[in-house]
Amino acid sequence: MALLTLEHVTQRFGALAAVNDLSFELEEGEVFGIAGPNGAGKTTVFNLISGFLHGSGRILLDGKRIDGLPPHRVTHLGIARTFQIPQPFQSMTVVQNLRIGEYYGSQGRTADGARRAPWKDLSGLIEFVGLQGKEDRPVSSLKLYDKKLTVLASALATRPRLVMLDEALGGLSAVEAELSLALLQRLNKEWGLTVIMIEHLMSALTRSCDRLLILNNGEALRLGEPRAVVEDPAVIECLVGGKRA
Amino acid sequence: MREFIEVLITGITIGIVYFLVAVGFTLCYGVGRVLNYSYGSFFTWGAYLAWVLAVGYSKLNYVLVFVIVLPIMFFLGVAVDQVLIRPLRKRPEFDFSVILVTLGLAVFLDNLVLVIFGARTKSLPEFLTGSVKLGGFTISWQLIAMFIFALVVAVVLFVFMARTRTGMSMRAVAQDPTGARIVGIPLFRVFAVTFGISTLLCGAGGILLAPRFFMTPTGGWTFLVKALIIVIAGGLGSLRGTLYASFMLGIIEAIVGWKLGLLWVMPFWFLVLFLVLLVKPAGLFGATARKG
Amino acid sequence: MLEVENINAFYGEYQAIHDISLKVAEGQLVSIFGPNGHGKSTLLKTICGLMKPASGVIRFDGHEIQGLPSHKLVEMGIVLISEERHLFPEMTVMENLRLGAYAKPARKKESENLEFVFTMFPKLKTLAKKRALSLSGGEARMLAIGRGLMSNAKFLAVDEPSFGLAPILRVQVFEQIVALRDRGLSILLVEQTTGDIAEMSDYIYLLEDGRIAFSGSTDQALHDDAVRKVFLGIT
Amino acid sequence: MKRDRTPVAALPGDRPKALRFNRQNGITLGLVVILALLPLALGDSTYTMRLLIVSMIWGGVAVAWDLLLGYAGIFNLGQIGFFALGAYASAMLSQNAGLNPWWGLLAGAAVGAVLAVLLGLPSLRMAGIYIALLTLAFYEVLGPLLTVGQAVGTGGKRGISPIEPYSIGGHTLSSGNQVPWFYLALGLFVLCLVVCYFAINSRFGASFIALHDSEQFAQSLGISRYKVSLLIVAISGTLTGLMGAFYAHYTGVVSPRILGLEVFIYLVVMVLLGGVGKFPGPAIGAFVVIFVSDWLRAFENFRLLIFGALVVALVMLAPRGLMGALDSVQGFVHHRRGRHAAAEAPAAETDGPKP
Repeated sequence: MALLTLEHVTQRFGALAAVNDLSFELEEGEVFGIAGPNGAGKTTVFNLISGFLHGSGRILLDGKRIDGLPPHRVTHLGIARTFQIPQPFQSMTVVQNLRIGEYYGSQGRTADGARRAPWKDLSGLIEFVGLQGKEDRPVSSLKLYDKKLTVLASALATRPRLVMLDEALGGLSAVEAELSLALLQRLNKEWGLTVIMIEHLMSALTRSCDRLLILNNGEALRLGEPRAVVEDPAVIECLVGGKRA
Repeated sequence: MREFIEVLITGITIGIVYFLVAVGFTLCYGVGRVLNYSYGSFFTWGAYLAWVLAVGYSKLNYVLVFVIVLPIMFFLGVAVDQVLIRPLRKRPEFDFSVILVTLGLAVFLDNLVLVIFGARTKSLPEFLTGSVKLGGFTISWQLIAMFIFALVVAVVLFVFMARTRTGMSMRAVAQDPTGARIVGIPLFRVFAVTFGISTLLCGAGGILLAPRFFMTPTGGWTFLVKALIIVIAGGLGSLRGTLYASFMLGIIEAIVGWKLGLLWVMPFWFLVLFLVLLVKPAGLFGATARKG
Repeated sequence: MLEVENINAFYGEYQAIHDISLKVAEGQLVSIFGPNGHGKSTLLKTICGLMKPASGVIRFDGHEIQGLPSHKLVEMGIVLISEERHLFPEMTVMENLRLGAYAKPARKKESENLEFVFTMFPKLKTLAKKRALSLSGGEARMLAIGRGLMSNAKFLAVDEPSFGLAPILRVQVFEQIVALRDRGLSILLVEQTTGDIAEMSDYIYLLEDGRIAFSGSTDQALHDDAVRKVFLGIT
Repeated sequence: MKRDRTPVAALPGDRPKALRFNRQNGITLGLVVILALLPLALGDSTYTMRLLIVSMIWGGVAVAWDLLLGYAGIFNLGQIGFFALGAYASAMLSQNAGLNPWWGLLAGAAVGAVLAVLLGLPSLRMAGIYIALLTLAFYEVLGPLLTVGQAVGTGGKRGISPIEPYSIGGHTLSSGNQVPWFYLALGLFVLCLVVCYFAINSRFGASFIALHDSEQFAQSLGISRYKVSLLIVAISGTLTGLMGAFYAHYTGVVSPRILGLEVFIYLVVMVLLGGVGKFPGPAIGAFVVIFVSDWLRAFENFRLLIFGALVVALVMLAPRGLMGALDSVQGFVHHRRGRHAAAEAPAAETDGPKP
C-alpha cells in the first residue's frame, strides 16, 4: 500500500483553483520532488497535506483519511514539515526548539496505533544536522542556514515517517545548499524517511529525486523519473518557455 | 400603535446619528488598521467644544458652532495620527501598541475635560424647540433637525468617498495598500486624513446627541462601546454593514428605552451582538474576522 | 536611463538578491528571465521603492533614487506593473484607471492617457463600469497595464505580464509591450520563462538564485548553455 | 510584544532549570521575602499595610493578565470583568446565601475560570483584533448588567455592602488589625506568582510561547492552538476571579464602580510599567502604581490625567517597561564586562525590509 495518497484534491481561493483535481501516490522510502512555475500550487499542496488547509478530495496516510484533521493531529500521525521562510521560536534556544518538537510531536500514536518512542537524547539529532556547539544559543542569534537546520531538526524530533521540505535550499550559499542536499540524502538512505521536497533549484531536484512532479496552474503536468520529466517538451515549454533548449 | 411609530421614528433618527459615529470608527480601521479606543473621548470633546461655544462662553448660533468645531476636530485627529500613531507603524506589535496608546489618550482627554469643566453634567440646548404634527404623529423639530443634519453629513460622506480624489485614495488604501503605493498614493498622508475625518464624524455625532443625553467627562465611553458593537455586528471595515447595524440597533434602543428604560439598552445591544455573531461570526458584512 | 549598481535586498534575513547590477537605456526593452523564487520580483519592487535595498545604488536619469518613497518615484515616472496586479477589487475599471493618474504630473494628462489606454485596450472601454474583481485573468492584466500607463510613466517595470494568461493572450500582451517600447518608453520586464518576448528584447539577463547568471544581447543569450542549466538543472 | 521577551528558563527535558536560580525567580523571591518581613518593620502602620495589601491583590491580577497579553498574545481587555464577577460571586454567596466566605474564594476562582472559557470559546477562533473588540464590549456592558441585575441580588448601582470578613478559628478578621489580612493577601499573591511562573516555565508554557513566537511552526510540531489558548485563558481567569473574591471580603464592599475606567487604566499602567511579557514586572508595576497613586492623592482630578499621559508615554517611549530597562542595564554591564569575549557574540543581523 502507498504511504500517502492524494485523490482528486482541490483547493479553491475564490474563483482561483490553486490546486485542481490533483492525485498521486507516494511510496514508502521515496524522495519525491515537486517543481513548477510561480503560483503553480506547490506550497498549497503542502498546506493541504499538513492540515493547514482543508480542500475537497481525499488524502490518505496508510489508507486512513487524514484530510480534515487539524495540523497538530497530522503531525502526531507522523508527517512533519518545514516552511519556505524558517520561523523558529525566537525566544528559545536551539535545543529548546527541538524539545518542543520532541515533546508535542511524538506524544501521539502512529497511524497503525503503535506508540512511537520519544527521543532519549537529542544530541544525536543535533549532531546529525550539524548544529553541535550551538545547542544553547538563542535562535535569534543564528544565521539563516542554522535557522533552517533548527526548523528541520525540530520537525525531525517529532519522529516523522514522512518529512516535507518546502524550499529547503532557498536563500542559501552554494556550500550550504550542498550540505543540505547531503543531509537530505542521509535522511532518506540512513533513516529510511520518505521525503517530499519543493524546490526551485532544478539541479537539486534532478540529482536527488526518485520521482519528480511538475505542477502547473494547480494541475499535474507530468510525473515520473526526473531526467525524463525535464526533457519532456511540455515541461520545457512550461519551465523555459518558447520551443528552446 | 401611534406611540410605537413615534418610537420607531426616534429609533431611525438615533440610528443615523450612530451611523455617523460608527462609520468614523470603521473607516479608521478599514483604511489605517487603527482600532481607535480614544474614539469616545473625541465624542466628548465635540460635545464640550460645542457647549463652550453655544452655552458656556458665548451664545453662538448652532450653524456657526458646527463650522468652528468640525475643523478643530479634524485637525485634532490629524495631530493624533501624526504624533502618536505614525511612529508606531514601524513596530511589529502595531495593533497592540495602538490599542494601549489610544486607551491612554482616552483617559488623558477625558480627564482634561474633567479638570477644565468639572464633573457636573452639562447639557446642550436643543437646536429647535416645539414639535410638528404630521398625519397624527407628533415629532419634535429637534428630531427632524437631527435627522436632516445627520442625513446630509452621511450623503456628503458617501459622495466624498465615491467621487473625490481623496475619497477614492482612501478606498484604494483600504482595498489594497500595495496597489495604492504602486499608483503613487502617499500612504501616511491618507492615514492622517482618514483619522481626521473619523474624528470629525465622531465630534459631529457628539454635538448631535449631546442634547439628548447629558454630557459628562467620561460619557464618551458609552458611545465608544456603542460604536464597537455596531461595528462588530456590521462587520469590521464594512460601510454597508455599519449602516444596517446602526439602524437595527438604533431602533432596538428606542424600543427598549421606551418599554424597559434606558438602563436596559446596553444589555440588549450585547444580546443582539451575541446573536449576530452566533449566526455570522464576522458580523453581517464582514469577511475577515476569522484567523486565516 | 536606469542604472542599478550592486544592490542587495533581504526579506528579514533572507537575502533575496545578491549584488545585482544592470542597466536600461532610454527606449530599450530589457528582459530578466529566471525560474520562480530567484529574486526577480524583489528586484523590481526594490527599484520601484516598495522595498528598500540593504546596500547599493539605483540611479534614474542621473538621480539617486534608492530609499525614496514609492509615491515620489511614481511622480518621477517610474511605474511598476505588478505580477499580483494589486487592482482595487471593489472599484470599477474606470475608477482603477483614474487612480492610476493619481500622481501630480499624470493628472494634467489624464484624459489624453485615458484615450491612449482605450485605443490600446479597446476591451477596457466596454468594461469601464464593471468592478475589478469581476474581471477575467486577461482583462485584469490589461487593466493592470492600463492603470500603469495612466501614471504617465517614462519607465515601466513589468512583472510577469504573461502570468496566468492563455497563450493567445500572452502573445497579445507581449506585442503591446513592444509597441510601448516603440513609442519611446523604457521597459524592464521580468518573466519566468523565455518566450516570444525574448526575441523582441534589446538585452537579456538570466537570474539564478538572486544572482545574475548571464547577461548579453538577445542572440548570445538564447544560444547559451546557461539557459538549460538555470531552467532545467541539466547541461 | 513578540520581539523581546525574557527568554524561557526551562523546557521539557531541562525541567530542573525552572527551579534553578535565575533573574526571574530571583526577583520574585526577593519581592516575596521583603514583603513577608515588612509587617515586622511597619508594626501597626495600618495605612501602609492597606496599600501593600491592595498592591498585592492587583499585582496578582496584573501578572495573570500579562500571561495573556505578554506571553500568549491574547488581547483580552475584559480582565477586570473576571475580577468583578469573582468579587460579586463571593459577596453574593456569603451575603445572600449565607455561605462561609472561605468558600467564596473557590466560587470566585470558578466564576473567573468559567467566564474566561465562555468568552474564550467563540473569540479565540477569531483574529486577535476581534478579541480586543469583543472583550472590551463585554467589559463595558458588564457595568449596566450588574446594575440592572438587582433582581438576582447584585444590589444594583449601590452594590453589596457590607460583606462579611473571613474568620479564622472563630476569630473574625477586623480592619483594625491588618496583619492577618496582610499574610492572607501575601499567600494569594504568592499563589498567583507561583502559578504564573510555572505556567511560563513549563512544558505547557513552552507551548504557548511557541504559539506566540511562530504559530504555524508550533502547530506543525504538534501543538493544538485552540486547546492551549483555552487553557491559558482559564488559568488567567481563575487567578483573577480568586483575587476578586478576596478583594470583596477585604474591602467589605463591591459595586459596579470596580468596573470604572480608573481601575482599568491602573491595571494597564501596572503591566506596561512593569514590562509586558516580563514576569514578574507587572507585579512590581502594581506596587509602584498603587503607591504613586496614593502619593498623588492630593492632585485629585489630575491623577488620572497623569496616568493617561503615562500610558501614552510608556507605549511611545518605553514599551519594554521597568524589566526591559533592567535588561538593557544588564546587557550594558555584560557588554562592558565581556568585551574581550566579543568574538563569541552572535554576528549582527542584517535588518532588511519586511515583505
